[in-house]
Amino acid sequence: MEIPKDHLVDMYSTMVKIRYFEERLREIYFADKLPAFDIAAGEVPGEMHLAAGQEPVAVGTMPHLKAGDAITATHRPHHVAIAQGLDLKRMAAEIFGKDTGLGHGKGGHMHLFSAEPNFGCSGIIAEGMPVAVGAALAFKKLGKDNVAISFFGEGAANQGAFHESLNLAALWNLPVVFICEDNAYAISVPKEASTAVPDNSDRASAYGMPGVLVPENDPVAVYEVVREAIARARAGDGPSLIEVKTDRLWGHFEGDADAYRTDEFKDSMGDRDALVVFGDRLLEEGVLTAADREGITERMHNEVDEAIDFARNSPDPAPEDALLHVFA
Amino acid sequence: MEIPKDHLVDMYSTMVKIRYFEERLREIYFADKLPAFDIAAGEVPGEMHLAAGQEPVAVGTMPHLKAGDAITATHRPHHVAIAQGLDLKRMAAEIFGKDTGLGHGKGGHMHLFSAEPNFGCSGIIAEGMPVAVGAALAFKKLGKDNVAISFFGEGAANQGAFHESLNLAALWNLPVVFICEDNAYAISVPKEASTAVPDNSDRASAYGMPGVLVPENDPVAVYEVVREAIARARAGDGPSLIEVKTDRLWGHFEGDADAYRTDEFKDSMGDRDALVVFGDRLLEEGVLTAADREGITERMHNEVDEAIDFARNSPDPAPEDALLHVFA
Amino acid sequence: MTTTTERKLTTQKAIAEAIAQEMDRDETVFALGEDIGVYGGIFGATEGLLDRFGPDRIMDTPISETGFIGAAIGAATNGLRPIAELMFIDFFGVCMDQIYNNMAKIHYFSGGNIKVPMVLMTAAGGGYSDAGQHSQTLWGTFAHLPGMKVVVPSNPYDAKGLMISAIRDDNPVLYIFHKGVLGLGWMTNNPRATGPVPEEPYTVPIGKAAVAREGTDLTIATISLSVHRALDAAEQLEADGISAEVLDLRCLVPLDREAILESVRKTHRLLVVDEDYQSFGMTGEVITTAVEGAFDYLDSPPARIAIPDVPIPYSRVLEQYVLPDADKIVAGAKALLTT
Amino acid sequence: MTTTTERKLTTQKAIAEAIAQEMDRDETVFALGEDIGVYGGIFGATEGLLDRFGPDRIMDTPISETGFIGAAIGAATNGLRPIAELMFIDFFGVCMDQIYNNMAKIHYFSGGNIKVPMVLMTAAGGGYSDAGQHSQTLWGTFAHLPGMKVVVPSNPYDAKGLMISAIRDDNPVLYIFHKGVLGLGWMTNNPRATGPVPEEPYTVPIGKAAVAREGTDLTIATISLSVHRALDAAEQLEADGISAEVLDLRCLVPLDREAILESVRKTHRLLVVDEDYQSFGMTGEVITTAVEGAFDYLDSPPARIAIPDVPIPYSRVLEQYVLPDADKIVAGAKALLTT
Ligand SMILES: Cc1ncc(C[n+]2csc(CCOP(=O)(O)OP(=O)(O)O)c2C)c(N)n1
Ligand SMILES: Cc1ncc(C[n+]2csc(CCOP(=O)(O)OP(=O)(O)O)c2C)c(N)n1
Ligand SMILES: [Mg+2]
Ligand SMILES: [Mg+2]
Repeated sequence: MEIPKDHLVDMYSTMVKIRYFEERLREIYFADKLPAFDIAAGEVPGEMHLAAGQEPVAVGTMPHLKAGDAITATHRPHHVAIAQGLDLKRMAAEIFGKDTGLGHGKGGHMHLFSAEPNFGCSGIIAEGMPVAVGAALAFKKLGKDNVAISFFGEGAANQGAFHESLNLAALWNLPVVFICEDNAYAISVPKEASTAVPDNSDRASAYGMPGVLVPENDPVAVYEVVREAIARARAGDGPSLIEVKTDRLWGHFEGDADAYRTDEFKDSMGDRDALVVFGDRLLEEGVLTAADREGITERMHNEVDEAIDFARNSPDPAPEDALLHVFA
Repeated sequence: MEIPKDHLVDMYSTMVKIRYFEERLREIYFADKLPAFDIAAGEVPGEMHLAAGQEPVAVGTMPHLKAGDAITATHRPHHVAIAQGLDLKRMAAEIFGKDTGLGHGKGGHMHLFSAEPNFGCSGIIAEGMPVAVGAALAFKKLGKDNVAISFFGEGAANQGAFHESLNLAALWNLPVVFICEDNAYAISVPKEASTAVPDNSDRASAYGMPGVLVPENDPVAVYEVVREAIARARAGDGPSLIEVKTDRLWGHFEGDADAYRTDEFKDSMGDRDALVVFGDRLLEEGVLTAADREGITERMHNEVDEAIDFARNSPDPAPEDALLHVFA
Repeated sequence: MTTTTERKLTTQKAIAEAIAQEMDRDETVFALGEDIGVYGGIFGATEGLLDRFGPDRIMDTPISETGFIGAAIGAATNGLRPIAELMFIDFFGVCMDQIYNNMAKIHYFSGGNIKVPMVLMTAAGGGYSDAGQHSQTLWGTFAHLPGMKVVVPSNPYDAKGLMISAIRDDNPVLYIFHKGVLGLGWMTNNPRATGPVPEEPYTVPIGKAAVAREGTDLTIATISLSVHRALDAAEQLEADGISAEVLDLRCLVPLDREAILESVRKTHRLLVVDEDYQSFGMTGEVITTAVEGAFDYLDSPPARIAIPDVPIPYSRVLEQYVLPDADKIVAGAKALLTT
Repeated sequence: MTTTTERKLTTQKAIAEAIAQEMDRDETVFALGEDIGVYGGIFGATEGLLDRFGPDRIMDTPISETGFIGAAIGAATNGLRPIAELMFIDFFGVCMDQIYNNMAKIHYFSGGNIKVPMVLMTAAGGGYSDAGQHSQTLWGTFAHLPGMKVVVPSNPYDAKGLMISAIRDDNPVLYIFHKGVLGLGWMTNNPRATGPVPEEPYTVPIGKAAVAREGTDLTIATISLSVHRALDAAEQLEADGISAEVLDLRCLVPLDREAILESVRKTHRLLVVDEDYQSFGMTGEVITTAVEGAFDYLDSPPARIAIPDVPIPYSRVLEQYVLPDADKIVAGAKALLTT
């Protein structure tokens, strides 16, 4: 593959960072909720949607982004946010509900917002799709060559906002790339029980835009397809729809018994863990030495540990600050 | 064409009835609103969306319907309602806001409801589409071989409900026929300014259902395509999407200056008026004699005149009846 | 009764039992919604029902709320009695047209000729750091719009009886369960979420409030989880020699205005507690009801405790600051008695 | 001023002028919505603007309210100041998630780091037999949900000044114009819909009520077209020797509670008039505000006149029965003064 080495290394490093960040969160999330799981308890309460296994779609997009490019992500936003380069400390602090968080603790893990990098996410399915269209509209009106990337799950592709957003983006020829993370499930509902066609990428024809399927959960495959789509968008040639088959290794949210997926299925995902597969491949292909790989792992883990320490050691917001920020 | 003669005659007769009904309404609507047009004044106040020119899509569907089949129509419902055979007197009375109306005057012309014939319409774009899906779901669960027909305008095809409804109907393999009345405009917005693809029928592929375009505003062409789709649905083979190119001869609503459409365009529609064209064709082809045609016209006009007299002579509801019927 | 009422259930199990018994009784009853099948509903309202009734009557749906709630309307007007689940009430914005403009108005527009017998059930409420799009109650929003009944049980007994009433009602009924009253194993333990529930089917009338605790010094009118908060507060107040009557409104539409007036005429003081946003909502309506019907009985201006018109924040300290709780109610009650 | 204020405009033309002047002043202001281009907006809010500013700044949209309102949010968080038009407020149900869960909450969720400077303008109200999906006011629904300002002008002067304030505001502002105050040529003539409007740009502060008519015997607090109804009623009442003060709330969020209390403390009597549904809405909030802040000043229980919790019926006789009007206000005022 003729991909710059630094891109390969960055993608792998970021995958390591994302995975370790989520592993740490997961461990902390459960630590003080067990034995009798209480969703309201502990350092990190509330719903927690982790993206372990879905790193490729995020890191394969990252190398093609430039300053000002907008991303709207979903209720499962960490992998994308980290790939785009959000301040890991302030992101972690927000997830811990601290005053040093991106939203001073008001938003939490489903509501991470940042001006630069230009990132937003949401707890409502497909809510970010029209917002990405609007960001792209602003770029066009302001004569910027930025693009907007809308990430959404395969379950979101049956929400009306999907249809309205793709039609508007195509109609107005806007620089948007719609990236569907197809992890085959919407909570417990498998794609075949929710979607009348096998591949959402085929729905692009309903809007006269290109639709491309990325059949493997591989950063390089994502990299190549997204490069195309972003180049197209930056050149003023309009939006694209991409669907990436990926794996959600863990439950829908932490605490999910995940009984709706068979052990076979879950094991098979484990066996093909993109993080391991991609790391091994970079070794085989000589992109990385074993030492490089260890070095990366150590650096990434340190960065994550620092961010989490920062979050833990940050102060809570003052209770009465709840009344602030309703209006500017 | 091998279409039973009675079907041809019924379709033509119904077209005459619809057109005359709307001409009478139009005349009455304006009568006491001019010279200074006041939408609140007169025997028939409020918005009035007439369908003159769109009769073919309604009458071409009618011959294939049987008792119990459900129709959901739009804010422009008269042609479809008359074709399905709603009680013309009670329908007219509702439009006149009388106590003898289908809804005792509570609904008005955008909110005509009937249990048998099974008809409903709505003032909200695409609102009836999921309702048709639900009617079809009920038919399937109850083991009836009825079908549900959802009429909607080309402008409605960009509303999220369109997407969700077609996906559900296909996913659940329901007996629904979605019929798009493409009159090229949504109020003042031409289709090319609202829709990223030329033909909505092509959007059927996004749901794995058949999509058929009826390129002419011709009852016979509609008849043949809808026959197929309804047969398919009754046989349990699932939904279809049909788009019919049709003409809205008058303004979006009565009182619309219609300045957004060129005189050429409006004249060309007049020249190809489907009512005249179809009548002449039935003469040429010997299906009707000139005498038959006059007889039909007279009968239909009488029926309409009686319905409108009934409406006019009916009593207003008692004012305090406004408080009734919130709950059963 | 005495024997059967010994049986205790959580509110969640009481709801699932009510649905199951009605589905047994009436073939035309079915349920549809996201994750109501193999998952049993995110909050367990359909737990075990897929195994019992199969996928034709317990239907998982795509994430298409406008589509499947609209479809429930069409099914309801065509001979069935659907129970549609909107997973969180916070999601109403993607499907509100079908709910308030269609489901709630067809009967009126048709002059009574078309009935829409359906239940729309949904989860509400916060207190577990689920942030501003998963913690709202929003019942005031629905109660403001005519054409649907709005039912909000606070305990297992009412939950079962009101669900059976809702399913048998020929009108659209919005059935709202607060996550905090369900007795879910993965939420903070709430003893008041478990209680006696008769095994046989029974109904609780829609539109009747209940006196959850008798008192003489003031009336605390509230609903759902805040009834529990008010009962906790009433116990603390009793220790201080204050006798608080706790009125569980149970339904917002129809609102049992007589019960409010009766209690206020007795206690002469009114504190309204709500977990919904304060302004333009339930607290104002209940206070206005008291003022309209019992003005001369009021010894002090009615007071209210509700969410102070801010979105629900994520961080625990922030969320707890805006939520009603027993301490705030105790303080509010004491302030009311000293004015 | 004196010279310029001689110029009279209809409310509709005042709104269009305000938008035009702000678009001249600020390149980042643009408008999008259905039929706002060549048609000029169904109610004329963008009349003539397509010719002046072209299709890039006056954008017709498909019938995709979730899409284009959501797009306005994204444009607002990326350097522009959009004005989105929702043709009728009755249509909010197809796009409410973007409005109340997204537009209204991003600033809060972001802890103040992301601003959403946009105006959502929409037409409301009935009285011309447009039936139950085209005649609602629904402002109470929006005022209940935190994060958006809610502006509802009653006259041309306020309409222009409030629109300019709304466009310059860094927060999302819902700007609601009642069709009956616009002075449209195709609606029943309303003399109060035309009035003096300065040519130069000016602002009217958001969140300040105005005394539309001074009085001493009772306060009639209301908004939008009902201000006209109240002023008509006040004239009739004056003939009967009753001096009514008419308070035009002008905005529901922020609500000018001080102005309500000030007037009630003066008149000791309060009648609230609203064209929205009565229960769980504006009337309850305004009455509760008075009770909370001026209880001891009230000589009689505050009263209210609003839509009696039914959908808006089509037939003229039915609709007129449920709408507030001058006669009902006169009767309500007299009843209030004799209790
Ligand atoms: C409008 C709306 N409906 C339902 C939900 C509840 N919900 C949260 S995540 C989820 C599943 C989403 O599936 P998908 O889009 O495939 O994303 P994934 O969770 O698989 O990453 C659902 C139904 C929601 N948040 N918003
Ligand atoms: C959700 C919604 N948005 C906007 C409107 C206002 N509106 C009424 S009719 C109409 C145009 C509809 O166009 P189309 O679907 O093509 O039907 P046609 O009027 O051409 O028959 C619009 C925008 C509405 N009624 N509902
Ligand atoms: Mg998924
Ligand atoms: Mg059209």
